[in-house]
Amino acid sequence: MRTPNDLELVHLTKRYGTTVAVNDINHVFAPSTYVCLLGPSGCGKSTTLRMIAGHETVSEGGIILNGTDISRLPPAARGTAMMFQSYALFPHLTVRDNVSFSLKMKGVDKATRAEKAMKLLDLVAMAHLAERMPAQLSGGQQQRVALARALITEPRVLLLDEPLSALDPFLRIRMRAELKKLQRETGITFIHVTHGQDEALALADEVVVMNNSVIEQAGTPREVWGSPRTEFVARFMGGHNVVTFGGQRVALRQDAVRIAAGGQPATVTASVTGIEYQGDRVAVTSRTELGEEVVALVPDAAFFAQPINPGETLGLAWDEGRVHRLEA
Amino acid sequence: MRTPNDLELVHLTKRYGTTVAVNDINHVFAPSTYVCLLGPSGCGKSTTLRMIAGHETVSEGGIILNGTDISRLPPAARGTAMMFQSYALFPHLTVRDNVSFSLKMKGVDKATRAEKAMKLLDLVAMAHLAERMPAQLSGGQQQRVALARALITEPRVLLLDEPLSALDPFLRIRMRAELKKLQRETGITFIHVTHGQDEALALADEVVVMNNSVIEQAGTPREVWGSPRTEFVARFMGGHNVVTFGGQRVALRQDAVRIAAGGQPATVTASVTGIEYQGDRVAVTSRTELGEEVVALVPDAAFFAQPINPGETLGLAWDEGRVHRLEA
Amino acid sequence: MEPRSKSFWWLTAFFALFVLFLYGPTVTIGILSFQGPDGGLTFPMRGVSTHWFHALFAQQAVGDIWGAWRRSFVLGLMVMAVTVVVSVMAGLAFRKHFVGSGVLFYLAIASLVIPSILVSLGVGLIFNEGGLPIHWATSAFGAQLTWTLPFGLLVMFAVFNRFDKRYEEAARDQGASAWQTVRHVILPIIAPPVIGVALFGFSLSYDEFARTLLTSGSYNTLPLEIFGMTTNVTNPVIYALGTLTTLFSFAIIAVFLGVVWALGLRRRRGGSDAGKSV
Amino acid sequence: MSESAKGWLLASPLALVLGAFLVLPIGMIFVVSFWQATEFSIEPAFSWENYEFLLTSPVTWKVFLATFKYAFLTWVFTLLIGFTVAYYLAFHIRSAASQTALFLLCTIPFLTSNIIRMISWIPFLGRNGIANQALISLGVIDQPLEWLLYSDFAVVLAFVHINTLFMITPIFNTMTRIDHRLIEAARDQGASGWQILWSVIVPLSKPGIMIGSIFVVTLVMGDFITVRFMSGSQSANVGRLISNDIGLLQYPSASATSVVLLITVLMMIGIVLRFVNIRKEL
Amino acid sequence: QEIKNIKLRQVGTGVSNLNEVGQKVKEDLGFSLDMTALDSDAVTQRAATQPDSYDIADIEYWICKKVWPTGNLQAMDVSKIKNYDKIVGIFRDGKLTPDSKIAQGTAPNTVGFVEGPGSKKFAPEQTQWMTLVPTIYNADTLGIRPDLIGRPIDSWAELLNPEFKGKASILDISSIGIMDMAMVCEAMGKIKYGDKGNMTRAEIDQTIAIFTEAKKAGQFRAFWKSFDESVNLMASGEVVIQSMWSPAVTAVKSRGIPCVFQPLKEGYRAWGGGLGLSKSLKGMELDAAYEYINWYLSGWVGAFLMRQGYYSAVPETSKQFMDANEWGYWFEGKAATADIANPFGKVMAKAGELRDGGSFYERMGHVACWNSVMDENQYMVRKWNEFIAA
Ligand SMILES: Nc1ncnc2c1ncn2[C@@H]1O[C@H](COP(=O)(O)OP(=O)(O)OP(=O)(O)O)[C@@H](O)[C@H]1O
Ligand SMILES: Nc1ncnc2c1ncn2[C@@H]1O[C@H](COP(=O)(O)OP(=O)(O)OP(=O)(O)O)[C@@H](O)[C@H]1O
Ligand SMILES: [Mg+2]
Ligand SMILES: [Mg+2]
Repeated sequence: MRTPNDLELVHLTKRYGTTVAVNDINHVFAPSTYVCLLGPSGCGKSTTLRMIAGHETVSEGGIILNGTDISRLPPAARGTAMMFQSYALFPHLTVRDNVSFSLKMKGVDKATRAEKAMKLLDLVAMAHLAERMPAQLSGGQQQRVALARALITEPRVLLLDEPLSALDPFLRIRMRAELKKLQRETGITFIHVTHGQDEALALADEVVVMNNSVIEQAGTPREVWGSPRTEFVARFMGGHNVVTFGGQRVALRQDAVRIAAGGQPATVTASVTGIEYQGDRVAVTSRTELGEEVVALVPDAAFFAQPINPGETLGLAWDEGRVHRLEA
Repeated sequence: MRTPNDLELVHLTKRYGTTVAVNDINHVFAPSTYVCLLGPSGCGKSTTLRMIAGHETVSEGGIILNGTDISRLPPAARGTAMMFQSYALFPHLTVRDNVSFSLKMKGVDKATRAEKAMKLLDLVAMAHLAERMPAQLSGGQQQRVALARALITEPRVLLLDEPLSALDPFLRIRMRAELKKLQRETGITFIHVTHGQDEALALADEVVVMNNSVIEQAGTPREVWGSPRTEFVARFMGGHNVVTFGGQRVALRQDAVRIAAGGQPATVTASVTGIEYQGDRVAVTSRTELGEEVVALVPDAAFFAQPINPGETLGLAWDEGRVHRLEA
Repeated sequence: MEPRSKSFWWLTAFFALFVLFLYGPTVTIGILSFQGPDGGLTFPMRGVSTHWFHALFAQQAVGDIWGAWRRSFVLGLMVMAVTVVVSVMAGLAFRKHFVGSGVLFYLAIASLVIPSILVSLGVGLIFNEGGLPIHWATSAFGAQLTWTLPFGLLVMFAVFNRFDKRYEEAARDQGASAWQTVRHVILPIIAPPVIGVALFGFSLSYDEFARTLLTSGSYNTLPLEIFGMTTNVTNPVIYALGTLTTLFSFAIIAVFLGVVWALGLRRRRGGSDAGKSV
Repeated sequence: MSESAKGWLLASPLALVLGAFLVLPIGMIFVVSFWQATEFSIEPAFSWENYEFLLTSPVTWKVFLATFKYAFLTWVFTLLIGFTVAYYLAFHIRSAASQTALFLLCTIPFLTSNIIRMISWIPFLGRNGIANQALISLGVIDQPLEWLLYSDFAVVLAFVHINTLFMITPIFNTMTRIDHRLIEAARDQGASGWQILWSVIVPLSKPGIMIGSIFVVTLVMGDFITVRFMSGSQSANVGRLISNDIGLLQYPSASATSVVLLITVLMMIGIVLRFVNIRKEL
Repeated sequence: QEIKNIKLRQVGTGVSNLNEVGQKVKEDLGFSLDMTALDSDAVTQRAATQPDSYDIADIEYWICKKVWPTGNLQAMDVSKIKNYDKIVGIFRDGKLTPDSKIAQGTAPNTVGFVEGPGSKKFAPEQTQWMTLVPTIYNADTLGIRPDLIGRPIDSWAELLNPEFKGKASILDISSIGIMDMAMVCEAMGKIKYGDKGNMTRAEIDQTIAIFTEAKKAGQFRAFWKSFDESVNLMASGEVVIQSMWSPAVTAVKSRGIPCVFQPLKEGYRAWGGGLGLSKSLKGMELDAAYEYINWYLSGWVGAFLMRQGYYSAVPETSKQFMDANEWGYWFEGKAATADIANPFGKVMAKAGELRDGGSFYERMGHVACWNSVMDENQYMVRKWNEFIAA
């Protein structure tokens, strides 16, 4: 479904000298969605985002927003706004002045500026700290100010480059809930770069997995996690074993692998190489006769009822129906 | 069980001016264990570790290793070695020279030095890059060099301060497996500071949870995760709901909460406030009539068979036996 | 507080000795500037008085200290202003990796290392051969810039090597024009080192002797004047001048620290709970 | 406008100043160095005479040797002192505020006129100066030490006094950028204080040392006034040779000496620059 | 344009570029005179290379020999100089008295005149066109610290007497220093010069060799280049015998330190300074400059300078500005009848004291040579550099 308000990347390419950072990617982002851009380090996520924002020139291709090619416009004219890793709040300005910065640049008068900034600070629940300097804020507070600053330009698309990476895991989980809530309230498209797959699954309406400068797979979290197109996606998204089955590479969910107790029929036999406790489950890693590693996720109660130790041999079983064929 | 080779902290305290970073902690670390020191930011993990290593003076108390108080010895005389966050490899030395640094300091001759360094580099599978400079290595490779450098001093205790925090999640999981393997092979006690609870659960033989400068709970991962002593531990370790039940604060595993379909009896009714996809499971967050948030972890198949949307009201049920009483 | 190691005390002693060594002449000057009216440039003191400070403000037998001081002061301000503006501009320029930036950079380094008397000689020769009037505000000004600019540039390199580019990107993202980015973001953030460059530029100019020697034209700058004064009976007036200069420097540095402190205060205003979680 | 054009636009004032007041004058010196001078005037001509004389005169060699001697001695002392002071400030002073304050304390004497400071050494070091009197009254010596003033000692002392700051600043700058965890890592690895200094801090301070050395060496090589004042005119360095020539209106010969000096200095700096990327290390 | 708006710029060393003179000019003549004091090298450079940076150059005659051929100065019309006829003979025909011999070196009369306004060549005789108008001159000799030496000194040869090892000094201005050296070598009987003021290469070599040997043996404490240095060397006791300028001796004495400007049997080394006009001077400024020069010779400045121990080019006029005691002490070599004060009010001599060296004629009549620029100047400079570097 195409709407006039969507963001489209057309044959978008970025080269640095001879290295290709982004290689001819095409994608349409639907409006008002929360998109997570996911992939290993160096795959071109930041470069893509920065091209959309206008902080990196486009080597080839175009970026269409609302029907016009914005790829040659200055950042502020694009209808996008960016939230930077570690936020890049201006250290010499108060929270309020940071937020009202773009209005000041436009020449808006002081009273209007202050009023509008306070409205946005209210939105992110930071109005009470409007007079603080950024250095006096905690990581989470800084993030909210950065958000308010990005939103004051009334962008159609908000671009976030690893906004949570500087936070500790506890805080990270709380802040991502706030991001999601804000996206829903404002109805703006968020494009959020991360390399945490749990983060992407939890947040996104659409997950875009990049690898080696191209988009490997895009879709809803459930599509991408549930039906990985390639071995890379299956491994990268986690929770899957990739094994050869009938001469074919297939993905097999780790929670679909059962340990065949006693006389139960086993699909393969394998020797246990590692046990990893995960709280409510235990990951049992074992090596099959083919030399492939297979992880079985076992509920903790079941595991501790019949503990397994590394070195033991056991039978693994799964339903044929749970095997998912991968593209070569 | 006390053995001569264990490490014991006795009334260990550290003050910076008026702030108490570590407050009178007592703990015995059994030899040859993998210990994870876990806790929120600022709780005193690094300070504890650095006091053991000898990089921070002890304000009060002692550190006993192998029967002697090492708390006044210089770092190198303690029988400990430290692996630093972001590794602190000497940027002007090759990988080999980094690893053999301590031998050089001792005046060991060149040939012996090189030989020993190569043996350790072999151990961490880095021998082929012995001539590289640290800046030419990836994060994971740097970590291995740092490990080899720490191990060459043949420490009894290896101290690691957030060794994995600089790595991306993909690499982090691989490197933690290597750490664990190495610990098992060398039989050295590892004390590993982290603030990722999944990391701690996966790696540790013993988890020590700190909060507000004291040890909140210590034990095997299963003990700590399965029987959190306090509300803090329950929340911090994740996977638990903390609710009031019969006038008591209790912990309730998220995977023990069932959604009561149709006519099934429900323990409480609640309205759904959030849905978070996690791949093989979906976390359904809802608010009970008491205003408490309860998360239910539902297998994906079950969830998508009967999807739930935010705002709906549903019944939640659990077995009485799964409720875990918390200390006040 | 951590206990101090033994080496700390040794080094403290060394540092104290070094400071003593540094200030030795300054202190000698300070003491001798209070010579009695009959005293000379050397010990012993012949009485104690503020005679020479009064004499400093009266007319000298030779030369015109205050005229020279005014010129040096104006020249110092000119050099300071141009050094700040040009080196900030150049600092910004060098981040753009323009063609020939390497050549320009090494030229600046060369400018720094070329013995100053050569610059003096060369500039003097050029102005002579070109028939241009030699004047402290033209030739001496230019000659001094060849020394202060590379200095300013090096400081700017140090500053911009540590400058987070994301501030600029954020500003551009917020709709700031190139000039607005410089004016509202870059300059305020780099203000303290820029003030440092200004101070440094001023004092390098104020005290520059060799580069001014052949380029100052009809009228002397202060260092030349002092040197000229030594061609006649010199008296502790020049020590009085030295003492005042030192006090003047102290005052400037105090003002500088005050400004930096005030900036810091503004940033700290309102108390802090940084580090605490949300 | 392209990035390069913008760059040039921003750099143009610098380029203009350097072009007008550095390149042209040095070019002029180069040209004049081939001219001929009579007692009274400079005459455009082309002649190797100036160089021929310069390169064959024993004075030249002696004076260059003396110049190198001063440069070397000053370099050694400023390096030792500068490194120690920078090390003290960077590693033994804990708060950044005290570091800045102590550093500024070192810069203040630098702001008093060099000439005045130099004059004031005389009452300090002279035969009847403070130093001698103090030593005599302490009973350390019974005859005043003559070599305190008007000697190589005095020259080097004054050079060290004037130039140490130029060594401290860059070394201090690099040292503050050394990650303190490296020091801890070294200590953890059993390095003693000296070993840490020698195996970690010194190598990592190298860029600062190089930059400081460039400053000090070039300042000393180009000086002409300190040597005259402090040696009581009894020693000469290249700068004095040039300034004498200038004083006697022998511009071509002064220019030729200048060209040789310039080439020497640039060669030395060129060698240093091969080992350190100043632009990156600042 | 009014005369009071005129501003003349004068460069010179601190010796004669005195602010009081400028002030008095303003009072007497109504226009301004800006004085810039420089060291002697810088003055030479200014005069020779930057004619636009000054209107009047206050330089010495030997410097004139180098500066004049650059064409930066304009010759002065003698007919416009009122007191020309009263100028001491030294600066006209070279003879102090009709029967005196002209001393060796760059005697002022040899570079005092040119053939015509544009000429760059010096005339051997008096002409209508003067290069410099003489203002100030003196006969220099060795200064000594009688208290530290404790015996009479009567010869230039004493400068190299090993008795004063490490306590002697000479000037580090080659044109002057070489003359001092020559006086010494001659007095020691080591060298017989054809003309000290115009040595041959061999003579230069010999002279420098003798002094280099002495230098290596540690005879010299230091060399001095500025007035001030010579005063400090002497006053602080670093040096007990050195070639010196008369006012410097006075300056030492005024600090209460005994110091004598010692007349020597071989005679004095003399120097003279004068005012030259920049070639760019013309119109009213030029007229003002002539007015200034005439004023200069009219007595007030002469008296002012004489009170510091120099001599005036026109003593007759200066006499009118001095009292009998001063005139007697400074010019006639008589014992002071009352305290003698310098222009700045400082007592220079008590009643009864005599000026070192006696009367004007005794001193200026015993000039053995003048500061000079030789034909072999370039060679000499190179040898001088060798000497310094040795
Ligand atoms: N300015 C640049 N010059 C040259 N190459 C660059 C530049 N910026 C990025 N690259 C290269 O382009 C590729 C993509 O970089 P990019 O920053 O987009 O990766 P990323 O996916 O954001 O990685 P990360 O997760 O580490 O942030 C990398 O190989 C990188 O080395
Ligand atoms: N040098 C110091 N001076 C003063 N306070 C300090 C110092 N180092 C640490 N602290 C304080 O001591 C407490 C504990 O710090 P520590 O570094 O041990 O925490 P941590 O548990 O390692 O936290 P993180 O997870 O953020 O690394 C904190 O409140 C911190 O602010
Ligand atoms: Mg990135
Ligand atoms: Mg920590």
